[in-house]
Amino acid sequence: MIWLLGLLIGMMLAAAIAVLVLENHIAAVAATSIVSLALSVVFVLLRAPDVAMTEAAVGAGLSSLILALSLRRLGLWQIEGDKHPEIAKEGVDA
Amino acid sequence: MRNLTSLLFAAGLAFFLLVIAARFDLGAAPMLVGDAILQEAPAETGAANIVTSVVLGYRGIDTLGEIAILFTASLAAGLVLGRRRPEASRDADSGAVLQISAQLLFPLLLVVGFYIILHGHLTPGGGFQGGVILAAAFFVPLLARPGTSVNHTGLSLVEGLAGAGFILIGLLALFQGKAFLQPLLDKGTLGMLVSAGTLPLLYLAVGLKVGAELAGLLANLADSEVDP
Amino acid sequence: MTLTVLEQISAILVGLALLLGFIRLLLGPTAPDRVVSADTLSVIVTAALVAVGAWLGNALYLDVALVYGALAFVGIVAVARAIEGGHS
Amino acid sequence: MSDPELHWLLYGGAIGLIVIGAAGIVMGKHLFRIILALAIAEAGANLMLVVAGLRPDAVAPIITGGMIPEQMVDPVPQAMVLTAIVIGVGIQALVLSLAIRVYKAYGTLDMREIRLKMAADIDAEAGVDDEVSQEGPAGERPLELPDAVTSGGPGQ
Repeated sequence: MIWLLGLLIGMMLAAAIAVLVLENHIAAVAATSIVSLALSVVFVLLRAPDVAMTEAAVGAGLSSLILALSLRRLGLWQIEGDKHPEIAKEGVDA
Repeated sequence: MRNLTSLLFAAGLAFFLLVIAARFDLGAAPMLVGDAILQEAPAETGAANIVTSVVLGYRGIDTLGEIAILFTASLAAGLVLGRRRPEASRDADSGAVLQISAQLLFPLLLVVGFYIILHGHLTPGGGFQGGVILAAAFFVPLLARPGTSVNHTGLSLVEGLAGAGFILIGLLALFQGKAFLQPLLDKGTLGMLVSAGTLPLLYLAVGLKVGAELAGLLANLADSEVDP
Repeated sequence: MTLTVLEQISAILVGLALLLGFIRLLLGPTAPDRVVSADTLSVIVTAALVAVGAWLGNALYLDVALVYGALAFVGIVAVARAIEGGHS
Repeated sequence: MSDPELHWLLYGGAIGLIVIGAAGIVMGKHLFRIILALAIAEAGANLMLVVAGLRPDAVAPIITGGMIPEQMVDPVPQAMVLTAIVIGVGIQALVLSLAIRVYKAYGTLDMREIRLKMAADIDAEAGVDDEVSQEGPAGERPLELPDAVTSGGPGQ
């Protein structure tokens, strides 16, 4: 069982690094939802179904909704890179 | 230079947290409060879900503060975002698939949300999770047809009445000579739907309030002109 | 906990599916690839939550899967709408 | 009882999330990424709290079938984390709407550009008055601040 937990935690950390490294903002939002997805399964394995349900509802549903809506509002939804070329080159990667 | 100090900060934080983690053995922490609550909660509140009895029974006033924080955040977000101009362009409607699936999904999400809220004292779930689902249910049609108008007055009414109901239930206990937000009514049998006194009513109020707040927040965020 | 052979097979399958979907998330050259892989992962995780409920022998965990399945769809649809926004 | 492998796996995951999120907040240059990093750090803190209340061979704190199990997980951290997650999403919405406001005012979310434009704004304000103005925090700063900001800023 511990290997599934290890796989999930590894996924979580890799997705968290991907959030900071990926250039496209929508891809970063998808990676954020992956972090909370893995986290909710970890919470279930840690015998905390209440917390897992909150994390699933908030992290997978509401947070993605809010982030996607504000990306739309900000006009940062471009498929390729960022809106401003000079930021796309150096500003996005943290 | 700046990156170096940042990395140094991150390394220091990691070291600090690792020292904390090394001192805690897994499961060896003395859970004095937790053990006392686990022993007393089923008899004292009648809720099968002990997390619910902690959230609403032992820490009810904390939950009141929490919904106040959520209310303030959604109010401030609405104030900062402002209203859209009526002549601003809207997004186009989505395709037929999303419109039809939104119609199918709306009653389903509504039922799931109320199920989660009303069974908060028996199974995992409760007002916050169910409220999020209710907000999503009311937002899905708006996602399919961005032109749909939102009844902000109705949302404010539901939100205000739910918040007032929560405080009213708390005050009723005060009038009977008990502590604020102390559970009232009959405890019932453990594990039945009608049990645990006023806890399901409190969770219903929390769920309606959270749902209305988040639906208003999402509508504010979506119903605005897209910047060029 | 000790698992039966069938449960172990299901655990391995779930882990493999998670791993493969996650590799696509990391590799995917464009943003739509990554969003689709996130959607796939959410379906896999719904199945994984049901499987965990079966391993632990407790029907309570099915509620988590229900909520997750209902809301992951809404979140992914919102992200998809955000991608499509520029072309309408 | 104590299982060092499990212990370091769980605490390592939580600490990793917190440190990645904190590094993203400190080193991030785009405001949207800083907000995402804040969400990650929050998730790590939540995981650490839940792990602190874990007993490896206990069941969830929910009574099923009318009988009370002898070993249950500590419910108090779980209730706290439940509260924290819900407040976190409220804070996230508030911060995002503030970011939208910043984008409207300055036309960019890059922290370095925002800092330069803010310095330029302060400069313009100060240049008109030619003395320390009485209003707001901008007025209380010395007049040579914009130079200091531009030279000490992200240029190097």
